[in-house]
Amino acid sequence: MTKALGLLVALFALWLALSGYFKAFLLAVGFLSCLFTVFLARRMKLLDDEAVPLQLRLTLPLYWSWLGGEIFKSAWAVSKIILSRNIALSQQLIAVESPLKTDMGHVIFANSITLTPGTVTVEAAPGKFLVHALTDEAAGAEAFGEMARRVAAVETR
Amino acid sequence: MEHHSILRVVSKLLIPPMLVYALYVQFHGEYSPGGGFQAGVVFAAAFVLYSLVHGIDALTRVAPPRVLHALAGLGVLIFAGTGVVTMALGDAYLGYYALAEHPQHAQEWGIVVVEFGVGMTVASVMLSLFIAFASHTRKLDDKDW
Amino acid sequence: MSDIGIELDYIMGRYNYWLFCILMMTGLYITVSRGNLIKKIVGLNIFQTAVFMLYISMGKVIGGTAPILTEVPETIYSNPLPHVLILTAIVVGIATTAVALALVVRIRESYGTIEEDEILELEHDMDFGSGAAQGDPVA
Amino acid sequence: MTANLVGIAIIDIVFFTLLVLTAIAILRQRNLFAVAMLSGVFSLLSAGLFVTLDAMDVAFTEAAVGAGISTVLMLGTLALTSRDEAKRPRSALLPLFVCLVAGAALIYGTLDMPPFGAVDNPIQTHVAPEYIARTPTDIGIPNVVAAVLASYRGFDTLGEVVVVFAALVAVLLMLGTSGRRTNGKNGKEE
Amino acid sequence: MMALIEANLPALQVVLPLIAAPICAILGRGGRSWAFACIVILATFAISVALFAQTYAGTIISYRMGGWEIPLGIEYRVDRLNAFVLLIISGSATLVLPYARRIVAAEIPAERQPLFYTAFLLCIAGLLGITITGDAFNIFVFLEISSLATYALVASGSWVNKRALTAAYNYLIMGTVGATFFVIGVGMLYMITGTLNLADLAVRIADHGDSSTLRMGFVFILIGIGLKLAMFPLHLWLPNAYAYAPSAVTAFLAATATKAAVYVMLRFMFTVFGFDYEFQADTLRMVVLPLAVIAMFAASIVAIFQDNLKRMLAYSSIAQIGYILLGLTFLTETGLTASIVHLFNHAVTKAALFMVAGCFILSAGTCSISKLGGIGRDMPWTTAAFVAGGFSLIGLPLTVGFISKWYLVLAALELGWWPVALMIMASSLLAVIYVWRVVEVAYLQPAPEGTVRKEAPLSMLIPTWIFVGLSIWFGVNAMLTSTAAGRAASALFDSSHILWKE
Amino acid sequence: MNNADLILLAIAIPALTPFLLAATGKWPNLRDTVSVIASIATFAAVLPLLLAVIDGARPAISLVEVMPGLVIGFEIEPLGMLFATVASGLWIPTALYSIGYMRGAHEKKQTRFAICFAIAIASAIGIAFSGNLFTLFIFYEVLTISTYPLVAHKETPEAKRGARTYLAILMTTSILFLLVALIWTWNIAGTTEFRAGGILDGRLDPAFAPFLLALFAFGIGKAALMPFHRWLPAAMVAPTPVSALLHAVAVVKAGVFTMLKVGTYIFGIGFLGKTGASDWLVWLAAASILIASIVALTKDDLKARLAYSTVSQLSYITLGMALAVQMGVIGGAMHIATHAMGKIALFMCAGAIYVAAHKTKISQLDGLGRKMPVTFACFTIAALSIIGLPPFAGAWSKWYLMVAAADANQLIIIGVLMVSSLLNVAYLLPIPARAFFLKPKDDETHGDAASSRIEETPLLCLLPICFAALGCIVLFFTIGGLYEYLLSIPIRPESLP
Amino acid sequence: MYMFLAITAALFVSVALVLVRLFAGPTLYDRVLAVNTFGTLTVLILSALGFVTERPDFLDIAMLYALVNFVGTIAILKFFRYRSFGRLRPEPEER
Amino acid sequence: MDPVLVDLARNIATAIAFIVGGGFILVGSLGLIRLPDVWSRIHAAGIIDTIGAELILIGMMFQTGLTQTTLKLALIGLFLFITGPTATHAVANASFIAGIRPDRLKRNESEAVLGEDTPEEMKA
Repeated sequence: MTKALGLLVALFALWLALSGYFKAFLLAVGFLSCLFTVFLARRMKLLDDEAVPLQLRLTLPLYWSWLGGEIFKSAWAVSKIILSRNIALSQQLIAVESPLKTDMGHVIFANSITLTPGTVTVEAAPGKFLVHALTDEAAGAEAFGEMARRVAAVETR
Repeated sequence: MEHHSILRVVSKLLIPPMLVYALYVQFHGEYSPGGGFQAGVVFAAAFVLYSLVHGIDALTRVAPPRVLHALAGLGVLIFAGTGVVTMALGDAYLGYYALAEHPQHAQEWGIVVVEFGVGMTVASVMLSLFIAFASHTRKLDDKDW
Repeated sequence: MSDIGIELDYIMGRYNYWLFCILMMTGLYITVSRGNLIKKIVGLNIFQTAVFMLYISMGKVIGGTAPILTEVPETIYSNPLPHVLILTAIVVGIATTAVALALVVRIRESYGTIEEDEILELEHDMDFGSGAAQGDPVA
Repeated sequence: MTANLVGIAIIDIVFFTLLVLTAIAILRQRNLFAVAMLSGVFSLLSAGLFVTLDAMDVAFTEAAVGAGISTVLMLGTLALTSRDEAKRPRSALLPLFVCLVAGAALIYGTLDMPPFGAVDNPIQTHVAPEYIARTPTDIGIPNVVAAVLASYRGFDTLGEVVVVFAALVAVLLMLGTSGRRTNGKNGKEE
Repeated sequence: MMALIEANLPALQVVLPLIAAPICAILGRGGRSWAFACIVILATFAISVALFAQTYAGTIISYRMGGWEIPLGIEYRVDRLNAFVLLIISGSATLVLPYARRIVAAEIPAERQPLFYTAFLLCIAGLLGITITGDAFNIFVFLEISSLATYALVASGSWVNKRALTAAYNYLIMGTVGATFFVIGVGMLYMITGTLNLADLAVRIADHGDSSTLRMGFVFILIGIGLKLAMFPLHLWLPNAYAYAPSAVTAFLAATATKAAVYVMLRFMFTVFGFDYEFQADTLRMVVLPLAVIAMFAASIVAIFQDNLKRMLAYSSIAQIGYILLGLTFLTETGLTASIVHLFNHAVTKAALFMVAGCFILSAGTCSISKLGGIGRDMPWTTAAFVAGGFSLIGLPLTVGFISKWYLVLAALELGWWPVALMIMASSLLAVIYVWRVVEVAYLQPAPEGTVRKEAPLSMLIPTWIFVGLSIWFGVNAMLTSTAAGRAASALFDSSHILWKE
Repeated sequence: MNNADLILLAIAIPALTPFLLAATGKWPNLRDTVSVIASIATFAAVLPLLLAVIDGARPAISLVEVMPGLVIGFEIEPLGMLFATVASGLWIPTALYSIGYMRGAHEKKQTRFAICFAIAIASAIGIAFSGNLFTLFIFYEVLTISTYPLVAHKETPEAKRGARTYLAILMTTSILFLLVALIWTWNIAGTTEFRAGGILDGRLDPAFAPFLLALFAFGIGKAALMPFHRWLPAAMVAPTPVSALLHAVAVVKAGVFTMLKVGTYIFGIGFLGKTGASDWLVWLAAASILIASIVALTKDDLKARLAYSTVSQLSYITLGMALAVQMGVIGGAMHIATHAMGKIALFMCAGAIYVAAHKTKISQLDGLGRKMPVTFACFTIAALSIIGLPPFAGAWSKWYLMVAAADANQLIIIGVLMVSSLLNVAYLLPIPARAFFLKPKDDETHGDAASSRIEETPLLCLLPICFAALGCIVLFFTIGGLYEYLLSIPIRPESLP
Repeated sequence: MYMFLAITAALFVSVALVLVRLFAGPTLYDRVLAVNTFGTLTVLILSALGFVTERPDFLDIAMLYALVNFVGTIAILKFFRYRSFGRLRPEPEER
Repeated sequence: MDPVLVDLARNIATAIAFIVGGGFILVGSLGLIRLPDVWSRIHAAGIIDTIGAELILIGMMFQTGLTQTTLKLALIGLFLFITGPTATHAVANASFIAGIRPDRLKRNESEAVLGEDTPEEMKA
């Protein structure tokens, strides 16, 4: 129920953001639409921690800003490779342990890895990721450790 | 792809906003680009995403084909029926002015209802098409023929 | 000098249509020349899209804007009618595509191929090969 | 005015060039998956072109159709068919000729066309301005396209919906309502 | 209530089957949806009759969709010409549908039958829409409704013969190309006039005068519609589509689909462009006329060599379309009358013949001419219907075919084009050959070993014989049809002349 | 019952008989009775009309207006009445004869045969009574189609081929030329009614008259004008009563009758004479007469020889019309009757020979005359009548035709007619001569056993033969009345009532 | 304004390069990658055009595209993996 | 604050975002051309999808200030942020499963992740 309510509120906020009209009719329709969507979400069995991540801490934006910095750095690194005269790659597929407890955490972690250019999550298995890295530098183990820690700080269980 | 946690989570996150977005497009057709058809397509796309991640059987549980077919027909009937109603009220076919006292409201009402019919039909048709194609598995192989 | 100006005006007034002609021809060419049934459909889509572009081009007013009314007075709007027509046409196009694809699925099931040449060969065999007459059922 | 024209022209031409390149790529590409993807790209590019030509609703639709439905449907078909186009022995001269004739006819037709984008074209002076002028008073909504679509020419739209419905009927008639397969040779399901 | 209905007849004409279609789909079982469709079609036919009666005297009904003024909104415009065509379409549907029950039950799986009837209703609605509308783009929309439904209907012959699929596919590709050409043409007209309403277009085109855009607009519309109506070199889709579609569908399509397309062509040529449009006149005489003549001969000759009865009749249809087009190219009132009257006559005749083919398929399991030996004895009534229809195809007196030929030759002679007149006759002699092949086999050849054939059921025989009866009745007493056609032609003729002559 | 109703009755009786025949098809005797009664009833309906027409009445009735101005209607004038009388009168012997023949030859599908036969008669009478060219055309086509099954009756490949040729030529000519001519006439004159003095005078540009006439002359394929005569020999595959029907009763007579009608009432003799539009036709007909006769000489098959004889004789009638003088019309009309009498007898004889002896070749007939004396006697009479020797009917019609040729100043034509008579002698007389005077050949495989069983024709066949032969003689002596009657054929517009 | 034009131009150049990859292949996955990237770029172009023409309504289209493109990409990939959208059943090997 | 100054600041911010973002996008697409195989190209695409796109969107946001448009831009950014990596991952995953391997792989620990009970079809 909380999930449903939470989703409803979030969706209605989305509606307002999209709409920008505050006519009675549109608000009513918007509310109904959101209700309908929640109904459908229930039918689809979507109402769980994953679809409605109420459990995440509010430190998420902080994490994102950190991540933004990381992305910038690694993007810069990859750009240098692209622009270098001889492209020198040392591609590798490495296994990365994921210390996280929830699927949501896993996903945030995995996506963060992908988001940072130079590394891509290739396959997800319980507790582990297979990551493709472009260079040795990107494959450095400490980078992942730092990231995992920060993701863990966001997720709760 | 059930086991595929990343996709599953992302799709779950994405589907409700997509649906709301579709409905937004549906009901703001008068104010911004969009309308029934586009909304229907996006709406269907959300379901398609669901089916891609959770499998077609899950989709048919949520949206049984029979219901979809009925809804597709219903959408047409809503549109065409609006015309019949205005006709019965003494205006021409699809002459919305008969729907309300205030002419502009009447038109707006008419458009909303009609677009709703369009959206309903398009969404359910697109989804039915997807289901029809996806669940029509191969019958015979080359050598068997 | 002025001659060239007129020429340029003339070309500027039409280049859009000519581009559309080229695109249309490409689409039509794919449709008629390719033997793959799916590719024909893709060609048809290109062909149709090119026609949509013709319509949309003719609706455009230079200096105009999309026909969604704004508060700004004296705005020039592009012509909404072609847009409406093409909306309908797009929908018709996708409906046709869907039907065509469904047909291709069935053809593949029945013939085992979606290449026009192979199908023609099979049909030729049906007509003259097995001694079955043309009017007979061949499920 | 002229600068604007040139600006639009440049964007136009860029889009068109890309479109033509895509079309040629489709023509030459034998892998059908690639063709499906390219056709998605094609619709997307055309959506971009529509945007530059002020047709937002159309761009919206084209994007939704091209990226969403048509790709998915095409892939759904490919699932059941072969992946590659066979090489064709037949000569392509006749189709080429047909296309060239059609193209020549079209280009001949464009020679007397009203210039692109001019304000005083017949279509800008006859019916369309009335739509724009009357929509606020007649219908009272800002999106003139929606007004024309659903009210002035609402019957066309009804037709459009019926077309969609007809497509459903057609597909179901061919592929079956429930995905159950008709069996074997006679296909009678009694 | 009655007044309300009467005021909205033009809208109802199309909307009724349109609304009925989804309901029919939802109804479920084959029998129920069939009965429903029958009722709807009957009502549609009644509306057509009412419209015909209203316009027979010369009134033009103009119905404004949505109540909008004419160039803004979509207009439905019923005059003598399209009232006549409406009558043909809904009348054929009314007769084909009862006929369809048995053969559809035999040819199409039970679970798909409701969809089949839905597609049928959609097809009818589309054809009626094409005919009744007074808006160029609306024509396209309804053209596509009917086409999509038709593709599905043709493809549903695949349970009998899988070639229906490729036939439908080819039809689809060519039909869509045609429709798109049509859209290009309409776009060009729109471009130089700014309107889509046919009547308004006519006025503004006359104002506009000739230009290369107008010319190409005409050419593209001609080719686009030409594809739909199987004008000679563009006919390639037709034979297979007709041959492998379910028999009821073939009968219906042969009677109506090309007719509606011809109507559109007439409308564009004579209402929109006008008789006095020189480029059109030249094109018709230089290009269409030879093509029509070639069609008459080539298609008939090909028909002679067909073994599949339905395919043979399909080729004959192409030839008959040649007659219709030929009538147009005369650009005289008599020529137009010939075309219009042949619209009706060919519809009646071909429907009957295809229905006979359906009866053969149901009873004998084949429509290969070579396997129909002696069927005249086993199925006397059906075969007799074929013979009567065949006479009409040949154009023997006391059948409708004769009336058409009469007007056509008369029109040709009026212009002094006696070679054309002779060619018309010569091509109908080819019809003698292909019709007689069947007659000879049916009556003078022994039945193949071990065949068991019984007369077709009454539900199929009666509609067939109604068509045959019509083709005889209107052959003996053609006052109604020829007057109606003549009036329609003169209406077109008169309206067309006013505009360009100023 | 007034005359107009009688017209309908005269057509309706044979037209409705098929239903009765179909219903009684299971009982051959009953069926054949029906067909005989119908033939008598038809004649009975025609006779009062004949009397009325002789009295100067011109009964008319119009049925339906097919298209504005285009009516299916009937009007009787002397020429048509003559043809109707011949057709319905000869139906009686033919009906009798066909019963005998069909049973004797053990033909199958006799019901179909009888049905088609009745329809053919109905259409022949329809042609005769037609009030306008359009109506005539309708019945003309009905006649073509109804006789097709008769020609193809045997259903052998040969029969089918013959029937195909028959149909092809008749259809081709009628649709390709006659119908065009009909529509052209309608276009020029605004009517297709038969009117005394013609309807084209003053409306048709004389320069076009020969072309229109050509369309008619070749369009009326049933008149077997060369080069469209091939159908007649081809149709010889049919059973003999059919041949009788074709050659004597209905088909070819319908053709030449139409020819006369067109000449008299559409063009008008005056118009033809004035413009000389028919000059070419005279020569064509003359050539047709001679060539067909010569071809006949070369034929060994009895029926084929008779067929070519018919081709030649028909051209007499065409010639009569083409001469464009009143006497020509009279001679032609008279020749319809006289030739019908003679030819029916000849064919019946041929059929009788086939039924009795299974012989079809002239060279096989040696000595047969002694076994079948009556048959061959009748054959001789009929042959003489065809040749045109008195006291047989054929003499008169040839005489009037020669008079006509003289009237038209076509002296060469007189010569042609004489030569033709000589040729007639050459191809007809040897037949009875061989039968009576030559000894039967012994080299036949079946030997005497087969030929010894040959005896005289069955009575049902023999009676009609005798009747027809008698007719040839009777007609010779009553020709005055016929001449008087034919004088009443209106030639000039003034004679309009 | 000029900034937007400039960025549009840059985006176009980028699109052109991406299309080169799309046309060139060589593997299907290269193409999918290119299509996906192309989608992202289109979203940006649409947004930028919205600014150029001063109609922020364009953002709706961009958003639609952002969403739908994802569905398309996933569809393609799912498809490559299972060779059908249907029930998850391994496909008999292709010729 | 002085509106002119605010505008200037905005413009500068936008310009910087555009220049950097545009630069990344160009580099990324160049990488898409230059890099040798799918695996390396994925990273180039990653540049475009993430930093390039987001920066450009942020640059646009600077221009609009706090309006509904900004919200929409932010939403677009969010969607891209979520879908971009997922799609990239999906591509990588798919090509991995399809058996495409990078050229000259330095280290391959895929067995360690997939384990022994991997279904047969998923092994390359």
